[in-house]
Amino acid sequence: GAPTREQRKPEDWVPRGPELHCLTGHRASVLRVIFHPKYSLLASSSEDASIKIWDYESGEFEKTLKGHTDTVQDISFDASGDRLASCSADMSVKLWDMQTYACIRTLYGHDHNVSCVVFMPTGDHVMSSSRDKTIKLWEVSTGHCVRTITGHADWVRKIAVTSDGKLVASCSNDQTVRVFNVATGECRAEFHGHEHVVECLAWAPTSSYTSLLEAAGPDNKGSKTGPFLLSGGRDKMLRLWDVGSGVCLFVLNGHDNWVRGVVFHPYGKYIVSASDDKTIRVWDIKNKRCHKTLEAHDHFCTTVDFHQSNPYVITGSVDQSVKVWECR
Amino acid sequence: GAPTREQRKPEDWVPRGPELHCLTGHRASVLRVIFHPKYSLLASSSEDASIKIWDYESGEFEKTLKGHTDTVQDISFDASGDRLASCSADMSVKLWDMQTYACIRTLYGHDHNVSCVVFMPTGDHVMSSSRDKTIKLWEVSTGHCVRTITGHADWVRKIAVTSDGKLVASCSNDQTVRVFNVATGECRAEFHGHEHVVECLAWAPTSSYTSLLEAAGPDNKGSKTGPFLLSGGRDKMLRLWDVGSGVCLFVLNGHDNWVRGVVFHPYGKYIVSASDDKTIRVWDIKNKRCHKTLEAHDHFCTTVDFHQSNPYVITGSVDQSVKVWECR
Amino acid sequence: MAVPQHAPTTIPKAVVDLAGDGRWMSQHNRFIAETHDKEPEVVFLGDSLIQQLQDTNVWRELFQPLHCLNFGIGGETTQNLLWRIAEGTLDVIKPKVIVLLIGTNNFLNTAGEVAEGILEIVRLIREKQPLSQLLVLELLPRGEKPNRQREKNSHTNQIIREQLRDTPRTAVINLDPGFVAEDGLISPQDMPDYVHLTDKSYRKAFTPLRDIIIRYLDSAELPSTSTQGGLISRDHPADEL
Amino acid sequence: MAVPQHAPTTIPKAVVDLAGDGRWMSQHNRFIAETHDKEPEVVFLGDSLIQQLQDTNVWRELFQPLHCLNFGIGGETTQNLLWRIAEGTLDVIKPKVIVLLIGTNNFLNTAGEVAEGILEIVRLIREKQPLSQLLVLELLPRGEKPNRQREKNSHTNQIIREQLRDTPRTAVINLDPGFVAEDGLISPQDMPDYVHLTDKSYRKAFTPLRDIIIRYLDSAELPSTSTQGGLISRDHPADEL
Repeated sequence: GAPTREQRKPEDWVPRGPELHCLTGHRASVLRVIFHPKYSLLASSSEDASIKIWDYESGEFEKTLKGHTDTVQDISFDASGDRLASCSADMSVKLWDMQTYACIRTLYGHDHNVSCVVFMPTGDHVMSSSRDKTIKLWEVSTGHCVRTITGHADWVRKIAVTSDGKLVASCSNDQTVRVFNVATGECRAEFHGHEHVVECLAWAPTSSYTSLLEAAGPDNKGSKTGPFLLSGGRDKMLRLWDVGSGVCLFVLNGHDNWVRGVVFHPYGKYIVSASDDKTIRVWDIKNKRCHKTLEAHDHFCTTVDFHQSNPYVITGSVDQSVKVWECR
Repeated sequence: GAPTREQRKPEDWVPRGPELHCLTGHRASVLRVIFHPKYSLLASSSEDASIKIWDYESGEFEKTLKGHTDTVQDISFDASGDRLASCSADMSVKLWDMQTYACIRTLYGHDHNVSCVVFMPTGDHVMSSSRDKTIKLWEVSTGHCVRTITGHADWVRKIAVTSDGKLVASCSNDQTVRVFNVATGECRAEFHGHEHVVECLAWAPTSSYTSLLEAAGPDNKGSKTGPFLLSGGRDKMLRLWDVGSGVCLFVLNGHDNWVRGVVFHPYGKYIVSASDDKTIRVWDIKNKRCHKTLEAHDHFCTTVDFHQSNPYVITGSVDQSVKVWECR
Repeated sequence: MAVPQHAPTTIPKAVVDLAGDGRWMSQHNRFIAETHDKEPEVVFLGDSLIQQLQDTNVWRELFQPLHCLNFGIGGETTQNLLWRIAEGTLDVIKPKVIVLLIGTNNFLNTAGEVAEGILEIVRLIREKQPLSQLLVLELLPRGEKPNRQREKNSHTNQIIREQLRDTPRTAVINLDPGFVAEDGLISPQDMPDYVHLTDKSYRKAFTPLRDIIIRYLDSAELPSTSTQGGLISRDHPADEL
Repeated sequence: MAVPQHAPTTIPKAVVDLAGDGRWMSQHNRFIAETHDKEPEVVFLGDSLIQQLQDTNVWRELFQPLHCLNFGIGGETTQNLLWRIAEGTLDVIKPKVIVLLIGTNNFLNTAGEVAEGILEIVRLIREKQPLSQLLVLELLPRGEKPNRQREKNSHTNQIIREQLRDTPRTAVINLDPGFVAEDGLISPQDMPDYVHLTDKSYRKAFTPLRDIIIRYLDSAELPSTSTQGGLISRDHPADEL
């Protein structure tokens, strides 16, 4: 048989079936699941216009956050876990207090469906992207929009901010991935390669750099400086980009349908992706191959998150369920 | 693992999954399957008003016999295998030549659906039973009805003739099993016990007497003289009757729905039954317990036959298929 | 598809074959033929809600094993079903249980008229099949939002519950698992066209019916207890039957 | 359920809500809302034959993975579907493939009128979605025995095959796997009510459609080959596309 949890090192712990919990309660597709940074909680957002909070260890349902009037596209915790940001097809961004579960502020300004929201590392700003083709930076304390970044020619699907808060990466229906300077709004890089809508992206943690460079091969090793960016799209591909040199280092090919979510393993040796082929796949970065495929859901698997310190992965699906997977 | 075919004796060979062949072609429920006594052929009858001939070894379709205008309820080969008899909801009995596959005679006389037909051991007569509550004896050469046996208060479902041709057993919607003297039409025995329509019956071959008597237990062993008769019904039960003493020796309980077909293993240690619970079950007679259950079909399993010398079992179903099972 | 019409609900009436494709009569004739061939323990009578049940996974799993015949026809009104029963649908067979769901297509009739139509069908079934147990299913809600048909179906249900309370071997059963949410809306996940069910919502609504049927099948031989009428709904757990 | 009427097939017309339950408009509004939320690669338009496809196992296995939206409504006629398209059903989305099956409910119209209705819908779809590939499904036979609707549907198919032969990005497809047997009868196993399909017969008829759709999805980015019109039928193997 395979090595047991005891034999494997934490850096090799990956999600394994069957799921620990299958959380049901949403009345429409689940579009996003995220871990709380401190407590054993997860949040899920759905086309049913609600956000739900669950205990991922016990599988218990905690609370429903109501306020949006249309699909909740995305959610994000700040680093402390005291605040939750959400964005919706109702064109608003909302901020929630995690003590009281009350909506403390609603941010208006986007002209269309807001597809992604992220807290800036310091927690004093949130950034959002929209079908109105823009990315906006909002001041939490006042609710004011303090910057609008443009450049994409179509719906901006997802954005991701570097840990220093200086760069924001974005992906779009215009089939490009771009990187902007947050302070100036200047476009630092533009990546072409995906042959369909780019659905999701993630910055590579420094823990993954060794594996990434090994995967990229020996050529011009010195020129690959990072930061590195991972994207997934409707062309079923994952692509790893070197923002420093502006090239695609490698492609991961294996999903049989749209790639909807990507996340790095906290130890940096693996990537986990979620797809409309109903699976999540664990990719061995160094060898650029699919290490494990989990038949995760009965319908499109739309989102995946990996806990930064505890051995859990969570997924969400059009089948309206959220699943918790133990890693070992 | 279980003993292999080599280790098991032929007397212990029973049908095992998966099926050797799944024969499709009938366009409605299959109601009866029987083996040809000499060649590697089987015949099937169906609600699609046809009879089909197949090679059970190769799985090849041979021929469709058309002529009946409604459900073909039952079929029977004579001992030589040169003649096939069939009966139908069209109220007729037909005789077919197996060389030419031509219908050589049609027998009219029943006033309702004819549910069962059997060749007499000598082959010069056939016997049939009907929803008109009668059993009729027909002369093959002339097509005349030479005797009508009455007694049942409702639809006579099935009949079975002893190997000496002297007795005919019958079962009915009136929930009884009866035994008649063929020559006189006199009712020799009447068995009550089934609590619903009795669907099927079979005379026990002498090879089974040892097991049957052991199953019946030590009491009054001398009084159990046979012949022995097995019946199955909509009450989900199989019952074994001693015609000599007029008592029920034992009951086999296990099917989850109507019992539709019963047949003895040629070596006499087992009984095989077909049921609307979609399974066929192999019963160990001596121990009066279910020895093996095969998930045989996707819908009601209506009929089963066991070859007298070759290791094959065949089944038919409302799922419109015929299946061939190897015994080992 | 029947033509909607404000016709008398209690007078048997064949469907007028406007398309000229003979579909309705073909179905009726097939059902009659089946009654000559088969011996059903359970018969389902009604409109498309009954008919479509037959092609679901819940039918194959839970009802098919019970030896059922399904005599549902899409678009059927009370007067159409009355015609079919009067013309022989129940003349040859002896089912132990009969399940009836009809009336939602009589949408031009009043609740009182629809209820009278249902009661007339019940009377005819009781006449044709005095020994069988009749399970009258309450009409389901329809339409995404509150509307007059929902109110009417609800009123119809109320009338038949009262009128059939003491009818021997006849029970009125409410299978609605709560299709109308708190906000008054019916979800398209339950009813994509706001009147018919999906495979999943059939399972939600009809799963409890199997246990009720089985109980009556098992007690069909018994002379006493099963002969009394009764009202069964989700408020009355099946255990109290 | 629409009211059968001998209405003009080419003039957009909303369904008259005789029942007053708002079901038709609820469905139309839901579809419009979905076009604002979703980005389908494939859109199905039509009547109950399209609508009921959505709750089958073959849909879940073969079509759901292709990112489809199903905009079928039971009882729909050409003029009803025209209204829905004119009122925005295709205004927001950019599907690569559109599948159309409509016309069998126009049973009071002549074959020529039904064909004109279909051609008008094709014209409107081509106008709203000039870049998408349109797959027009031929009408299926109906009725147990030979009847005038079968003949009419067959004649309608003949007209649209001829008329659409040279229409860019438009193909007429015959999915009938042979529902009419040699004796002229349609089996109730394929069509229990002699017009709608079962889970199994949907699989028989619609399985080949998946490969055709995938071919067009894969070639959707290519500029040349996929732009020409063509006729696809069982006589023309899919390989020749």
